[in-house]
Amino acid sequence: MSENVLISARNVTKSFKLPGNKRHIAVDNVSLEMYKGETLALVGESGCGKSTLAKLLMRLLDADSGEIIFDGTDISALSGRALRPFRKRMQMVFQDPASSLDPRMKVRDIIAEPLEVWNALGKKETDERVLELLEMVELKESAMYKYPHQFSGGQKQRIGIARAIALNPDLIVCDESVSALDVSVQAQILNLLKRLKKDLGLSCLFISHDLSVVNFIADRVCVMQARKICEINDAKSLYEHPEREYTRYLLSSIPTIQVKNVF
Amino acid sequence: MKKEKRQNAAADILRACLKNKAALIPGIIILIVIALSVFGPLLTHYDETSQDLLNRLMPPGNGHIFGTDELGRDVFTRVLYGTRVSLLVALLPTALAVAAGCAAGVCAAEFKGATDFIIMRLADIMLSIPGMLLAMVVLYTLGGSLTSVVISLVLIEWGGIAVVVRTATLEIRESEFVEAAVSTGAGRFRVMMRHILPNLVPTLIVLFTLNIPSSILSESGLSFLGIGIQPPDVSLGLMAGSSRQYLFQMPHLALAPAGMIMVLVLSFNFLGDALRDILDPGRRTL
Amino acid sequence: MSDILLELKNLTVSIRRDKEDIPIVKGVDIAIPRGKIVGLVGESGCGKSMTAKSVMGILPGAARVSFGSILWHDPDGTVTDLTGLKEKELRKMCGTKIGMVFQEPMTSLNPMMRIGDQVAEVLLIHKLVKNRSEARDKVIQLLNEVGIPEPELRYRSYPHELSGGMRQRVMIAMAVICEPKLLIADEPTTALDVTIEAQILKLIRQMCEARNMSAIVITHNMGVVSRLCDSVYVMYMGRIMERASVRDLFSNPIHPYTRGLLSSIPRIGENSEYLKTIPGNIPESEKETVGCEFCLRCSEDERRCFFERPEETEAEEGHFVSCFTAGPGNEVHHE
Amino acid sequence: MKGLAGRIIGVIVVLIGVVALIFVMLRIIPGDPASVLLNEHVSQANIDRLTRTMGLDRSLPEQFFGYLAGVLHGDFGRSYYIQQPVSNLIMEALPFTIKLTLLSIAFAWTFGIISGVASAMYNEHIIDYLFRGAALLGISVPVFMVALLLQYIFYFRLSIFPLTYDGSFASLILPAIALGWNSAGSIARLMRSELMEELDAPYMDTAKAKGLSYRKAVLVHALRNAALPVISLMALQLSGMLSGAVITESIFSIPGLGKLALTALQTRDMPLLQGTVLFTAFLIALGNICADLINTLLNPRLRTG
Repeated sequence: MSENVLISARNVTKSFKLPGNKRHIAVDNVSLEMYKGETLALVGESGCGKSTLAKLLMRLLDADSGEIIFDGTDISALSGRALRPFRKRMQMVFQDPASSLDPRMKVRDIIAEPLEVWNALGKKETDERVLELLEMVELKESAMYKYPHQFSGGQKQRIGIARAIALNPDLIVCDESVSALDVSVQAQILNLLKRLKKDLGLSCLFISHDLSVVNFIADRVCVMQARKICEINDAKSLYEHPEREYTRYLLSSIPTIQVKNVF
Repeated sequence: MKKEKRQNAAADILRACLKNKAALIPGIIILIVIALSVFGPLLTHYDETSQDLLNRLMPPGNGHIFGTDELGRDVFTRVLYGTRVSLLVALLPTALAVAAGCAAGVCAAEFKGATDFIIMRLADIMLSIPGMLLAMVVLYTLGGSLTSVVISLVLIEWGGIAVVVRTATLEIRESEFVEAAVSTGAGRFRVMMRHILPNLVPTLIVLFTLNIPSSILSESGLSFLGIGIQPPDVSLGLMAGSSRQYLFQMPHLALAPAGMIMVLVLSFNFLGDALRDILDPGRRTL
Repeated sequence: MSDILLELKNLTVSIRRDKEDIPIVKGVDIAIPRGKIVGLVGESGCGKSMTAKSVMGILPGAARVSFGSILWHDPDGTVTDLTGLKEKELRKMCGTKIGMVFQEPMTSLNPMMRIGDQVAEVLLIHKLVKNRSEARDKVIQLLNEVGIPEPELRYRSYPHELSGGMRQRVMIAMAVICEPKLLIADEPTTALDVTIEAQILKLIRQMCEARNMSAIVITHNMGVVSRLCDSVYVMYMGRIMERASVRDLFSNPIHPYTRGLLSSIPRIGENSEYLKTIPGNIPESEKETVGCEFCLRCSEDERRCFFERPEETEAEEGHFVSCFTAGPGNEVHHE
Repeated sequence: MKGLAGRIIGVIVVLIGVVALIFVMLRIIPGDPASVLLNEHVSQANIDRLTRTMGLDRSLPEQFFGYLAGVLHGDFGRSYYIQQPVSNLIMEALPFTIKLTLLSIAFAWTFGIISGVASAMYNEHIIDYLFRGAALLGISVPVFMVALLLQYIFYFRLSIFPLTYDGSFASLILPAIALGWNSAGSIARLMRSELMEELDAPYMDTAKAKGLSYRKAVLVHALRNAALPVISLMALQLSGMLSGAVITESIFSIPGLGKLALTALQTRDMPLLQGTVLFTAFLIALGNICADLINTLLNPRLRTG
């Protein structure tokens, strides 16, 4: 089983300093395993620590204690240069498509940035790769030389996804990546993510507060409550037989469309 | 690639300025003033320092557009030459102060810790001395001259600029697109060159334009008091100061140079405001 | 006494931009029956918020009602057009007869004022109490009613000291303290977590029932409509596409947009490989279209939609649709 | 109030920095101060004697700590030129500067706030353009130009106010206006932009939905929120005012701190210049602490957080 584990957290704790020498614990002694090729969803209400946990896994934040193990290597102690090869293998899609794209860069440069960072390709090959990526996220070729503000929210998120898959990572982390989008656009992006995941064999850590969205995309679901993991299970079992009181409460709160529909 | 991108950004800003009347009009006025002061000698057949004691304190007219001063020098010519000094004082120390403030602010935000603490306390120290008095300390040590005025203006201004640049840098560093760049593996240097500096440019342009007026005003104040630029160098403030005693007989002697200062400062303030509106990323609609 | 409380007739709201009037709400007809909760759903930019704000006369700077009327029916039969009221009269109406709850409870409350004072202010403006202490008693009683624990203590709190859910309860208290006949709720739960959302929806429902108050609920969330509303209007690019009772709309959506929207929502207990989506993006073009606003993204293959705008037709009893495919002669079909 | 203690310590650190900075800057002068002070025909023995009495024969750090210790006891040294303790001279000059500054602050606040609020409330209306133009003019006019114009109009043409300071209240009015002019402009501009921002805030919709009229909503709700940054600016402006006071006091012959500093510079009186600059820095620090205090009192988020 363990060679199947892509990334895992062991007893990870993270706290932030507050003004006046107080500390706010954001993630409290959490352990979690994520398998290769699966989509694992982290769900919970705001402030439950799901985003912090994801950033800890990606080493965008440093944990106070505990270990992060990526593909058999403990990366929690690595820093700077030693960490870089792992950065290449994990990429992130952010919540707000508007603020996660540099407003002063053209789409071509945004998507090419990871390629340039890794000196992967020459200029011509980079352009070709960017075109290929644009096609994968269903954007037109003409998008290359435009600025982010010339796109709608959904299109910006596609650009963000193209950047994330540019280096063929093993893992992409989607931090509330569809929650800022309108329903009709959200559905398009969800479909795109699901398709890319299948085509590219990605593992995906999907963070969301929306249990219906999670139900659509996730293989396994991890419910977080108050900085800790409350319940973790296969999506199907979790939705049909929630074990914990809190999970049941969360599920019952979703404003579902109650009339049986006919499609 | 990089060069082409930067040119385009500059062209975008320029195009927006040309479309915006609030930026265009003061811009044109400033260009006219610059042209006047550069080509000044061609417009008048007087010399800025040659005295004509027979024709002292002449009223405007008779070949002297603004009349003559207490030593019979042509006031119009002297205003043109004084404007040169004002423009020099507007641009040079402000540019130096923006460069120094930008370097200090970015360093403070980037290195944090002790560097941040020291730079910011230094800025605090500068900011807690009134500009005029700080300049007087410099002038005490170095004596009144153009050079010492430039040095004091840089000292007065860099601190405030550093504080603004530091805040702006921290804000950009916190933004998601920088986080995105870091998560792709981009190093510190790349983040700085590709993301932080380009996004600082609008802030710097606005800081530059809005600090020019205070430079002009400070220089003119110092020279007015007779402790800034010294004769025989010409300065608008100096002219206003030395003709103060003739205020009631010949008000235009003091008011002509003062009016020129006002036109310059007003134009730069207008331009700065317009640029801030154009460049404000929040409202940016290029 | 008519059973309609508020009626929007051919309401058109335009924004002035670059010396041109761009319509964002295009001839909308909405009727709100007494004691009922009406939902107004649509995606961002469809004009649903503007519709609500035009009722309160709080449209943002460049926007204004350019056409149509907003009719208020008093129980005694008098009808007032709110668009024709003077600012002062409209303000009197707001607060006393119409209350409003906004999306973002943090910024919608004044951060510099104690929440109790903010609620009491409504009573004081409309001179419904004799003095401050009477206002205070009333406020505390109401804070208790909307489910704020220790209301005496909370009266003196500032907005930032409360949680999001509590703030929204304060907003609701503020909206209903003058016993208005109509509550306008603009995305009341969008900024809240699901569990809090469920509580707030329940509270709004209770408030409406207890006071025989009508409500317009503006939301993008079909689930909220389904939980809270009696009838629903679906809006797209400034126009009403479909209106029906909640039960009819969800059991038999007719307009291609409504159907597309509903199939875009992932649901629990229904595992399809991919979601059925509406192709394309919400167009940003501000040009007035000749045909149906939805024609570019529509799944139906109808040529005349591009040249002609469909009239609203009654597809079933009480179920109105603006689409050629839903005309009386057309078979309503689901794929 | 723990934050305040921290602030005060910070201010003290900065003030010590100011002492050090001024001390060093005044001593990197070419040539030694004693010989600069006395003229060239004085014997070396006299120079040496003066050097000793001024303590200039000691090493620079020694001099610095000696001076710092003196400053902490309120001793700023002796003036070379006027031959009196610097602290006495400052205390004599201080009341004049305080009177002048307070009066011009009152002027600047009144005009700045009124015109800022008016131009925000009547945005894009003719009133707005008028006030905005006036404010821009306010920050663009050199202090001395305002002063000279005021003298020309109100003394020479209209003979309403005296030309220079004669101890009377009336003679302070022109200088106060000249000095407050710039600040009034920048307060008006900031007031307007802050208020405009607040007018778009969602709570303004709430206020109107409650039934408040536009005017009341602005004055009751928005103004409260827009006030905080404006108060912070006012403290910053104290620095600008003390700068302007040098010019104003010189034009109107007011024997205040600015005039004292100018005299010190013109007579090359190092201890006096040093003392005056330090003292103004101290005044500014005091102003900043006051502004912080007011902000803390007014802002509920700072008060409880």
